[in-house]
Amino acid sequence: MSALAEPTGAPAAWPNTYGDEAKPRMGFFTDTTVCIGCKACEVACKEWNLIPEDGLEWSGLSYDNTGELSANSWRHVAFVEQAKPLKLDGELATADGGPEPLRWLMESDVCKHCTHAGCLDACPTGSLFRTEFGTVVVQEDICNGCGYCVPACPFGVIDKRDLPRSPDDAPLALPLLGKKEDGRVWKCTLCYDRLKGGHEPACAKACPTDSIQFGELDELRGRAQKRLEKLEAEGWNGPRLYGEDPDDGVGGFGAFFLLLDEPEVYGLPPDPVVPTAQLPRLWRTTALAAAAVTVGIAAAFLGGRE
Amino acid sequence: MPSLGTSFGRGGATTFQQDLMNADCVTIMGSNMAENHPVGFQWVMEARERGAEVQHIDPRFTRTSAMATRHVGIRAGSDIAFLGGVVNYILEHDRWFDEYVKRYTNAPVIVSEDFSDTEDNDGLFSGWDPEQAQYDVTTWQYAGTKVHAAAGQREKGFSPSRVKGEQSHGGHGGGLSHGNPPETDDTLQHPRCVFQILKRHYARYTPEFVADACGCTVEEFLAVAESLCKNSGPERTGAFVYAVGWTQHTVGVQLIRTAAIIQLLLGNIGRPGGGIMALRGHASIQGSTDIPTLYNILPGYLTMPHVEHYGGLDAYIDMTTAPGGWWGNADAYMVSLLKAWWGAAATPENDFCFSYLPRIDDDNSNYWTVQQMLKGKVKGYIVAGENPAVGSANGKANRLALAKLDWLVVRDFVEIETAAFWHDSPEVESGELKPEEIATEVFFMPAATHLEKDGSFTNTQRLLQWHFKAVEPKDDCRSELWFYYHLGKKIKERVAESQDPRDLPILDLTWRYPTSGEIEEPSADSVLAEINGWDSTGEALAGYKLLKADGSTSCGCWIYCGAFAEDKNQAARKVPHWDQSYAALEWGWAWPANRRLLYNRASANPDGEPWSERKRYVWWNADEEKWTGRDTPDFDAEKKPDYVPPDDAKGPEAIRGDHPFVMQADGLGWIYAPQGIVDGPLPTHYEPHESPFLNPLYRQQSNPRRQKNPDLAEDPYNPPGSDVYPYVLTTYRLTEHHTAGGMSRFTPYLAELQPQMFVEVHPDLARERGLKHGEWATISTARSAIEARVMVTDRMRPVKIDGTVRQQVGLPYHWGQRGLTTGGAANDLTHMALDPNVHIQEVKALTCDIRPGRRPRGARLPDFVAEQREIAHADNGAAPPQPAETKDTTVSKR
Amino acid sequence: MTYAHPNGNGSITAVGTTMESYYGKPIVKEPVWKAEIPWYLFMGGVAGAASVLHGLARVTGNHRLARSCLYIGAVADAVSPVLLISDLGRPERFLNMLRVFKVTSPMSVGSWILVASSGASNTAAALEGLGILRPVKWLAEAASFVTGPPLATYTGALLANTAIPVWSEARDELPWVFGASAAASAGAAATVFTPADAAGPARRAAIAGVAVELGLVQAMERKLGFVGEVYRQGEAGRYGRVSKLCTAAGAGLLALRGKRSRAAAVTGGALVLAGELALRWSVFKAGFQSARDPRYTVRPQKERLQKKGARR
Amino acid sequence: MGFSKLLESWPVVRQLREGDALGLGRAVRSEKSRTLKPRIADADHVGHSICPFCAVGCAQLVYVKDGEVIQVEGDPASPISRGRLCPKGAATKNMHDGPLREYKVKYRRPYGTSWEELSLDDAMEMIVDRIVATRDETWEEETPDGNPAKRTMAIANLGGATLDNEENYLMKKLLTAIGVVQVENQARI
Repeated sequence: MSALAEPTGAPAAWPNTYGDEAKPRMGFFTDTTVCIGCKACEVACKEWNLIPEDGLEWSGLSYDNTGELSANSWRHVAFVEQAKPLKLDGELATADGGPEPLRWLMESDVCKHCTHAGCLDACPTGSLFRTEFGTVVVQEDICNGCGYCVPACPFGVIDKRDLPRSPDDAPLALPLLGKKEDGRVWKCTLCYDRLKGGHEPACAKACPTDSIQFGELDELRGRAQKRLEKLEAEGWNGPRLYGEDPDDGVGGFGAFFLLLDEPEVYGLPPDPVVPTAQLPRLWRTTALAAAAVTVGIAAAFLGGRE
Repeated sequence: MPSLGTSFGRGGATTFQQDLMNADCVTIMGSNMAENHPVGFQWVMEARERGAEVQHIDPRFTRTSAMATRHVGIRAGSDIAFLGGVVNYILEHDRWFDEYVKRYTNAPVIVSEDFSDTEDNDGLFSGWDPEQAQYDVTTWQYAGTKVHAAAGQREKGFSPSRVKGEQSHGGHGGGLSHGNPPETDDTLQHPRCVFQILKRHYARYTPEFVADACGCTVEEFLAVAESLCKNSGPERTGAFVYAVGWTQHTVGVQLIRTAAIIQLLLGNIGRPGGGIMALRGHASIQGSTDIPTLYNILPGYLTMPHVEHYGGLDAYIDMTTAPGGWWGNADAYMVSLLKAWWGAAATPENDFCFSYLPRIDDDNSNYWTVQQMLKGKVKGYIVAGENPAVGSANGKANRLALAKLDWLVVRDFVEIETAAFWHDSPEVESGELKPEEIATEVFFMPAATHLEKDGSFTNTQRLLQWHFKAVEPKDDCRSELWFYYHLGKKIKERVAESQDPRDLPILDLTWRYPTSGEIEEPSADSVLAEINGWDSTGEALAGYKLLKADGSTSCGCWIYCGAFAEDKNQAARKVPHWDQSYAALEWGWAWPANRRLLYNRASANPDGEPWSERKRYVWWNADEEKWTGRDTPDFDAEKKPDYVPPDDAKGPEAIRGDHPFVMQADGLGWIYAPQGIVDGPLPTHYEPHESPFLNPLYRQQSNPRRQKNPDLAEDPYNPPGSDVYPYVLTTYRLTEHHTAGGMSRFTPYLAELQPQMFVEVHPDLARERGLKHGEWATISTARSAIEARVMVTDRMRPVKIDGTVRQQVGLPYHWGQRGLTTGGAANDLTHMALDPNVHIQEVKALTCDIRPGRRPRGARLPDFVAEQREIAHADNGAAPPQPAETKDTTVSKR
Repeated sequence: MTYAHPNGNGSITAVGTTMESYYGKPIVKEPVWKAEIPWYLFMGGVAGAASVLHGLARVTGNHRLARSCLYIGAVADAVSPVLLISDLGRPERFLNMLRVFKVTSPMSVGSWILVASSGASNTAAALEGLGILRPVKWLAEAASFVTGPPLATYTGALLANTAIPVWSEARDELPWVFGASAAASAGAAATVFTPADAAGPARRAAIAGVAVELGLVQAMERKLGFVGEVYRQGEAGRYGRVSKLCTAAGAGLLALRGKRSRAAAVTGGALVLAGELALRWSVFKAGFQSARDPRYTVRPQKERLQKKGARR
Repeated sequence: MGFSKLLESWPVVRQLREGDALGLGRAVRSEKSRTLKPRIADADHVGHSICPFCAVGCAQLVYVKDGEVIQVEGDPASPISRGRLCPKGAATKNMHDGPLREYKVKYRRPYGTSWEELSLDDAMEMIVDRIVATRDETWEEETPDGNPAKRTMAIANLGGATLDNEENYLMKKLLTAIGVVQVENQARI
């Protein structure tokens, strides 16, 4: 609990609870400056994880028809068109007399596998757990679909899959225990099963330009820092790392990003904090309030029976 | 690819995708590589990360532009003007690679006095015959040569313009006696030398002209030209990348030729990080021209005999054999092919069954066939893995043509529009076709996927890669190999007793392939072995050098000879890249002779030394007296750099030791194409067949030689400059879909990524026409009208042409009536005017109108289209027409 | 489907150039909970505070009040798990709630509290009804008394321990609001089911609970600042207004006539109950509304970053 | 399972015994998660293939179990693709076993308004009948000018760019032998 009150850069149950089983903490570094927006990550993820198709609605939001991360989309490529230069100096800066500058930001979003994960802390069944790789995974054989993890995620990642009841489902024979088709929550597992077999996650493997890089988190952080320095030296417009800082509100992301604009432009929270960071204080408040209820009601007895 | 074939010798990409990482500048034009070849694009990104410039010149700002270090927006259909400007820039500023140009190209060659340029004839080259609407190409020849095809001219109508051009693969003749052009000026000063002709031809393509014609700024153009120049020379190289954004024009072949000229001037062919990378859209589209399913060629780019050719095998060989270079052995290639097909029946006495070959006309290409169908002349049609109902230009004409057939066989994974035309098409909706009135019998045959069969694809870099069957096809699903094999077997059985000479080609046809399994699947290995060929002892041949013209060798496709060397499937080699050099010579097998970078003799200077350490690739090892390097040398391994052929040398022997283009009769890269291309020896800017602009150079508006169908009611055209169709329309693909959608619109994981047809327009055009983002628009041409959701985006840049801002409309062409996601087919809008060399449709630049609202429904659709068309023709240039009035909110009034 | 562009002449590029969120799409997900949850928030509150009322009534010898509170608590305690299980995506796995005990999860802690409270109060109620095993009943009553107060307030922590702006930013108030609401609800329910001569403590609990709660809600909305505006909008606003109206009217009626008129007691109690239910709905809906609009997520975080930046 | 075993497997107990008091790590891991394997580990065999979409030529690994494809992914050994795939290539299995894939021959008779069933054998025989008859009826031994033609212009074939070289070879060989010259493919279209 105390560790949670002030998030640190180390997850709570890893590596210590795993002993010899513990593996290096694995993660993603998603470098948006080389993302070509092809969505191979979305498809490769669906193929591997057998995720249902997520609707055939055209959004008109540039080339993004996925919209957001959800139970049925564990990778989501964001597309943002901007009348801004890609570089602040050099060739791509606004040329005199040339056309308006234009850049097209693309970013493959994914579960952040937080060091302090709101979903994991909130899960009442232990379905969500921290694996030996330091990642955060839903155990589909445990999840009972209480849905508490959904609002507990500061990124809006984890989501409940509600498939419509099929017509031949028993009509409320056992209204409470009747099995719904799914009703569980889903999100990126960082391909836990593949990792166990020594394979890299499906999205990172497919990524044609290596925008999604998979590896040991420590190594990725070093790589990202170097990349940032290179881009800054080349005069890129607005490069920044997002989620690599172990001192941030979730103790750093297991899957972090190199962005070219403010996080919220990509649909990411600018300063995410794990809800549990405030939980000790919240428990005290709750206990005090409970005591106050007792005392208050006791006071009501002072006036006698009538 | 006759442009590459004519310029360099072989109709294929000169380089391989991995080598793009060695480029100092990658110029992508006519291609949206990041979207349509994403995995290949990793090599461009590697180059970018190593500091290379990546320039994308394209009407649209695409995902490729987003990754480029420079994007220059030009109007669709102005590419030759742009590239011609680059040629002019190189020549004006002395930026060509002098020694390369003088020694390796035909720049010093002096051209016949009879030649005159478009600059002299207001847009026409010499030799134009307005009656025939074609050129007499004899005036384009090198000075001092007898026209090689003169031999052929003994035969009636056998003019060079007929025999060359079609999928030309190498400059066959040139009328050279032993490989060397007869008259040259190594100082490049002679007024009739290629270099000076080139200079005059492009003199008017100034930066200001380019800006006005293409709609970019002078600065943008200069930045591109300067990048190209400064990233060329001994120490540096630049590569061009193109795709169908170049080919699908009425000047497509010429367009690619312009890039070839630039790359020859800059010395970028045959060198690492250089070259021209042609990106093909289908898994084996290169393979399907090498082993052609094309009317005009036989395997290995051997010409199909023409109806006006009746001289037998000798005359054929005389016509196809070049005096110098590897086309000098055409007789061996042809005889070996005939032996592969008719085996023991093919003997020297009967011309190796040459007479069994059917004869072609000038044009029996796909769009000609469609017209024959419309006339009811074609009875039966087999469509295997294609979807012409929405994938071919003028989809409506294609569908109406299908309805005229007696029988149609469609082989595919899903019920595509071509199979469903009779019950689910815009014409059924409009009442123009009624199922109960269509006589066509339709067989839908479910096809096996590549996971269900063995076989090889030839990828975009000429690399044969074998795929192994992983699972058995289910139910009635079968491979094409199975289909054509069993079809042939049954046809042979039917005519087994026949005495009719017309059945001899069937009876004598070799058709013995081992089969396996319950379904009797023929062995693809055995077919590849036949393609590779055998000697008289039945030993697999190691390469095409071993082919003989005496009937002792058999080979189904001479350029693939070696793919089954040592009786092993070389295409199936899968040595991991980490166990070999980056050229990866042990992964698959590339034609020719497992070479990855073509003409790589040019990576060394005339003396055989690398031009620079940085660009070392293939060089002459004087100690071992042979060519060596990182790739299979594309040269006689032991031919010395200073080799000079004797006067009586023929074929490969006639190629000098410092002439790297071994397929060319003169061993030179052709800046100027004296033959092989029917619409001019040099590329010239012509306007697209449909253009809102006048040709800024000549009164000759469009390519005079283009193919068009003025009398075909089903293929009407937008009148030039019509106010009814004021916008430039271009069509394209998206990463998330594949061509006409047969493999993607029906696939949930892809359909959901781009689930609806949309049209991309600039906000100024949206304002002009009242289009709103996310709402509907109707796009119309003289052919038809379709509807699409509006994407208003600054990526669709307007262009300033001759001082006026003009708008372009972008349409992806993936949709149709069927599948998980449906929508208007862009090809319903396109027309069937073609490039004259290769009969490819012009779907990258045409004209259209766009209005807010949904398209008219039912019978009102053809009425609406006809009304618009009539107004356009009746009152060309007057006030725009009022659209059809309809009850619901269809096309609204302007 | 709506499109995030400023006007018909705008382009998606213009939108992308200036937008401060991803096309106005939510950053945090709306909860996936259904109607069962606000009903449970209400029922749990009734059950928790009823246990306290029952215990104190028993101790003070007001057995009439004790009995009605025992039954009220037992019923509410029995209904609560049913509501929760019904909301599960996989109801047959409800027992997994007891698979672990996680202090990091208010829902886990709450599940254990609910099990204990529900078990205790229903055991006590059953034994009371059957009139047997009195020592066991006393033990059960004691357990129920102990688990009641946390049951009444943990739901505040449950909501506050999320990334939903209007909930998490009210973490210092929600347990208090829910505690007061629970006291008011239990008091009101007991007032309805207990003759006036025994219902005094319940009535006063209801009135006081409402009074405290009205003040707390006011304070909460004020503290939420910009984010608090959702309480004045949409369904949250409507439920909030209904809540304030009903609770104030009910409490007023109870205060003025609750002692003398049985009808007024029943009406007043019912009004307070309705108001408290509406309060839970108001808070519940406010959470959805604040999640839906990314401004509520982004702006407080940006301000926080600025402060952090200033500190550095 | 004995009671004590059962108790020991209860994560609440494991939380205390396994040093995972918060219940965030190993203590709450299920047996299924503990023994989880990637499904490709159970493949009967791995096939080597090449992506069927564009001409980049990415190499694919095809994992097969019980005669069904269970996964298609990039082959890292390829010098061109290095194991990577684009969305289309990544969707190969989805295309292969998609919901709209057809597995049976379908026949539409002249003027018919719906598809009918037809066996593959019958379909092949009927197609051969039509090819042979059309060829006989429309055979052109010579052009009107008297030049050799040796062909039928009433049969055409479209296809190739998506097919294997070996398939194209048999197609071109057979059709040329029976006198069909209108053999065309997507290289033009």
